[in-house]
Amino acid sequence: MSRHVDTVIDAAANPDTSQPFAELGLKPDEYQQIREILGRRPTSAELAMYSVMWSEHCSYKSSKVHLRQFGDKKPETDALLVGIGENAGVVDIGDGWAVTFKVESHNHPSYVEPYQGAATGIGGIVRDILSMGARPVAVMDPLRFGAADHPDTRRVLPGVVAGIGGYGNCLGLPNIGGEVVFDSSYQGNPLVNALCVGTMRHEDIHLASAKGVGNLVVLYGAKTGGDGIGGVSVLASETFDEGGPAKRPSVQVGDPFMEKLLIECTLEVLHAGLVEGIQDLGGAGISCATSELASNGEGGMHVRLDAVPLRDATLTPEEILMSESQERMCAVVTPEKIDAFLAICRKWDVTADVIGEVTSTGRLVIEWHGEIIVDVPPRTVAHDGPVYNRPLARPDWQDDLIASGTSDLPRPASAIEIRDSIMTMVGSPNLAAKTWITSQYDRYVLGNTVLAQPEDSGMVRVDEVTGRGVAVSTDCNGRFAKLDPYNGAKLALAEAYRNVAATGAAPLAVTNCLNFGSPEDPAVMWQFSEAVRGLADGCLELGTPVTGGNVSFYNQTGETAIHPTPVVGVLGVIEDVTKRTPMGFGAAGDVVLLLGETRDELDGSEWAHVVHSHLGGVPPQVDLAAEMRLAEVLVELGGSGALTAAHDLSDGGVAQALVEMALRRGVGASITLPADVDAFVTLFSESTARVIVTASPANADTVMSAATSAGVVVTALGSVGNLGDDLVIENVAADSVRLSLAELSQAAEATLPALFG
Amino acid sequence: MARVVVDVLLKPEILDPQGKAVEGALGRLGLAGVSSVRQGKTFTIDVDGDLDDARLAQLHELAGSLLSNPVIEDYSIREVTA
Amino acid sequence: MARVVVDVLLKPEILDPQGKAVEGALGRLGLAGVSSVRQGKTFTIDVDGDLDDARLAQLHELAGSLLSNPVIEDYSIREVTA
Amino acid sequence: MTSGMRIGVVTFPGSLDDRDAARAVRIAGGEAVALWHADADLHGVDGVVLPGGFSYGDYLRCGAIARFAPVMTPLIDAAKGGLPILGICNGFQVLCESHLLPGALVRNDHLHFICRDQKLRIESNSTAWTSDFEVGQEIVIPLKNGEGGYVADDKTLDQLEGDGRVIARYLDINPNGSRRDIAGITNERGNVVGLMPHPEHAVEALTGPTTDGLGFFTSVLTSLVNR
Ligand SMILES: Nc1ncnc2c1ncn2[C@@H]1O[C@H](COP(=O)(O)OP(=O)(O)O)[C@@H](O)[C@H]1O
Ligand SMILES: [Mg+2]
Repeated sequence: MSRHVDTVIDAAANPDTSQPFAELGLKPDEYQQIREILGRRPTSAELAMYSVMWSEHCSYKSSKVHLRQFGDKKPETDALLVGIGENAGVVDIGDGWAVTFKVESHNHPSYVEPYQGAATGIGGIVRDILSMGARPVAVMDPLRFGAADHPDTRRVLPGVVAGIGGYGNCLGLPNIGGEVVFDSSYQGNPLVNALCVGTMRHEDIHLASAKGVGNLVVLYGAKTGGDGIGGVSVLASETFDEGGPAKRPSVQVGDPFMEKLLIECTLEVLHAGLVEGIQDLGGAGISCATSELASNGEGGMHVRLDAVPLRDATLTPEEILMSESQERMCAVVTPEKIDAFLAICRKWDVTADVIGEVTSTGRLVIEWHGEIIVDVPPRTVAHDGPVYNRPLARPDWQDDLIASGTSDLPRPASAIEIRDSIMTMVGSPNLAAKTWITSQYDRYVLGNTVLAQPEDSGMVRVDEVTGRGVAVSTDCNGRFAKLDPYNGAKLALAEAYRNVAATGAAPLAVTNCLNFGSPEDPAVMWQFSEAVRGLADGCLELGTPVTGGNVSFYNQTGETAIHPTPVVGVLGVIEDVTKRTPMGFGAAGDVVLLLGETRDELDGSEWAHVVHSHLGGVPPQVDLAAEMRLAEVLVELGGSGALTAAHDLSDGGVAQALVEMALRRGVGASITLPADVDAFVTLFSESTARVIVTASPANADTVMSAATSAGVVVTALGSVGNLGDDLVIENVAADSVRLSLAELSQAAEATLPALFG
Repeated sequence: MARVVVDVLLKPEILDPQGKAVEGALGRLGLAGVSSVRQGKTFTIDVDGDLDDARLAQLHELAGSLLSNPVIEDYSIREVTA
Repeated sequence: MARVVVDVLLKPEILDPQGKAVEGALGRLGLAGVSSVRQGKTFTIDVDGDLDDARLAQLHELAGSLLSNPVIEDYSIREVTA
Repeated sequence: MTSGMRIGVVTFPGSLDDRDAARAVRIAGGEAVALWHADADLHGVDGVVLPGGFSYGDYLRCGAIARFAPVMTPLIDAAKGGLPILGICNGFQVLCESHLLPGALVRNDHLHFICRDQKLRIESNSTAWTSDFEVGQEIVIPLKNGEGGYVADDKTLDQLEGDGRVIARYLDINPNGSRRDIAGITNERGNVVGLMPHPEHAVEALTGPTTDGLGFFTSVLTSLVNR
């Protein structure tokens, strides 16, 4: 060894060696705390471990005190088999089936290197799901970009989309939905969130714990290289300066082929009963996997770091501990089963090496060529990191923002003006068809995709015999969250919940990805605490527990934070996927009904954004009791086959929903707006707890009476036309609006290709 | 007419899944002793007229931004006879 | 150790959409007079020991079957100093 | 009802649509037999599907590495002996790389991966895999590929056309720049078929755009019975 490694003996002998803790992102008091825990200075390897594990990204040090609410306010539920704290939560969906799902961010890496950043984002979340023992069955990608016509969006978006597709397609996971939102608040800080759903039998659930003294710790998958070293603390926890991607930390490159082998290999060893505990390697790599496995298990582990297979022989032990090389997993295996385990790895051409064993010492001890370089209590690394109660303060601009509502903005009045507004909105980047993006994703692979984009939620069949399945939707309107973070989070939850119910699935559980600015800014911290409080309250009221999620802080450029963006994913269960409700108009003559109440709610709306570039006022009222009544009606009627279509109302209101329902299968409709309400409000308001449904004339009464008796207001809107018919809206300012499907389709489909094609 | 070839290679520390796949295949097909394979890209560019310093500088600029991704790749330029 | 580079290029008559896209982009970014761009692949292969005739022959065999597809591509092999 | 026919589905490292192909075989009434790339044995199957996916990550060229898998040795012999073989997408690429079919598949002309419901016209029903269709029949099945552009020299193309060996053509749009809108071809004998779109994703009304893909799988079962 040419380079001298800093051993535990050295650390005791030279207590005063100065150490670069600040460069590694540790605060002086955090460094002091480490010295106290160890009773000496840390070795450089220990310092590396603590610095990554105590980073915001791994330790949740700023968010922990708030996230506790998800547990404290957890609704009564039997569905939660594994709760928050594991790699991903697991819910019972009936018949012995369990589902795990989770969403994570890969925002900063995707800004630096869009393709690889987004690709490895998919890879990381898939391994999280896999590590629970589940077979990954679908992915989704909630995305936020700066202004659609900004040159940097042109740089970032195509790469992100190609990366998500490149990785997910090659892995053989259908992409069943997501979001694409453009808003200048994300300029310089796009959000790339990735969600994965996995399924398993109850008995296949596995946890990340190193149990059984004497059991072996196996590292398998890709070899370790110099990827993303320090990525966790540098990439995920620091703000980008004005200069943008000038600061170039080393980037991780994904190998989806390796990940595919890792999936098949992992499922085979799990099903063969060869694994005691399992953990994926994500942020903080080996530091995280060993310390978490040890602290969740017997508490002790002995690791020989020089046994880690390397791609680059020059890596130092500190770098090996911090490397974020992708496509690696760690398993705990009994000595009797190790040969069988290694044989399956060989079958799949997956490198596997025993790097240590479980001990009863209560210490995580890591040696490097015979010398001890780490000797720590694993809990102090993995779980007992610093916890901050950061100062929070309602921003001084919040009142002004709320005061400047949309009531003074000119509204279209005549039928011609309303028609123009509809056409402008249909072609606007946020509402335009996302085909240019989603056609780069495989939605068919695995053969169980029942619904995918642009349907309200993605739906996959879980059991091919019974037809049991799950539906997932992710949503968040960052403008609403900016106006009111507490209700904004509830609105995101309500929308995702409604999207799931619209397809006929009963909402069951929640995941989230909380994307915010710097936690060191009291205004951001206030937004965060409000959003968490809103989401926890909302989940309690709806009876849908939070099963897990992710926090992404430091999403800002300079002093300017992004809109608070608490992306909420809701998962629902449907007993028979053949009964799912699609979104498009189908049979001519079907009646079109609006379920739910419309109020004059245009503040923060897509109309205000597109037509007036305006953001201010009070977001639409949240009424979760109404959402629950509506969902019950949708699930019951969907299951009984009474609905031929249902489509959630959100961005763009009734006008946009009608257009989307018509374009889905190229079928027009003849709509008559209620006479007693302002047509503009009916068409563009974004009141919540509303859905448009269709039913055959024979079932119309059933639908109306079911809704009415559940306390859901029903408004008859008209009837479905024939293939190719126009969308005609009567009673618009004493006139009518006629929209041909050809012009609507042209307006909806042309926007993204023109920007990015 | 002048012809230049821009060679683009992944930086040595960056994972090269393609090279790795080829390395495995070469081994399975019986080529002994392969210790490493790296896959790269070439762009063979024909330009009219002479390649003066100004254009060469421009080419370097584009090779480092458009043709390669400086975050993960290195490039080099060589002139060849067309 | 010996190092060889296998260059693989699309046959001239085969359409090269990637080269075309690069050609267009170079033009748009202001490089004047580009008359053609072709994109190719390189494999930089390190082998232990010497590259004797037998192994070179084996390498040619593999370059013409595995590393390139003779239906659409041509290859050439050059030795370089590692 | 099963036909008693056993159709093998090969899994290479990186195969993705192998389960789907097996499901399609079962729905059509056959028995699906899993074949493993490293096992140089076809286990007496009556036909073989090479499924879609990204074998070996498609890192070198699509299908280039899979072509050298041990299972391909007996498969290439059997193909020459008349065993019905269908290569879908990546499987088509493997068949071209193995020279069981002429030509090659290259990067889509628009350079993006594309997944869409694609309209095709069946051009030949005198193959083992298309006999249940009518010539001229229009079908819609999913297409999903990044390297699906079919290329061959003009002489080869003329010969394919002249011999009636183009089995399906893209209609409405050419999604990947394939020459002469070719979506699928066959060998002289009509037992080996390569198809870029994915019939195995169109076998159930619930999960596919249509059930038009089923015809490929019923065809082979019918032709085996009538053999
Ligand atoms: N990035 C994406 N990836 C996959 N699907 C997407 C993506 N963006 C949008 N979609 C899909 O497009 C459809 C419309 O999106 P959105 O407008 O957010 O729906 P909603 O109005 O129901 O919230 C949904 O099916 C959604 O899943
Ligand atoms: Mg949505």
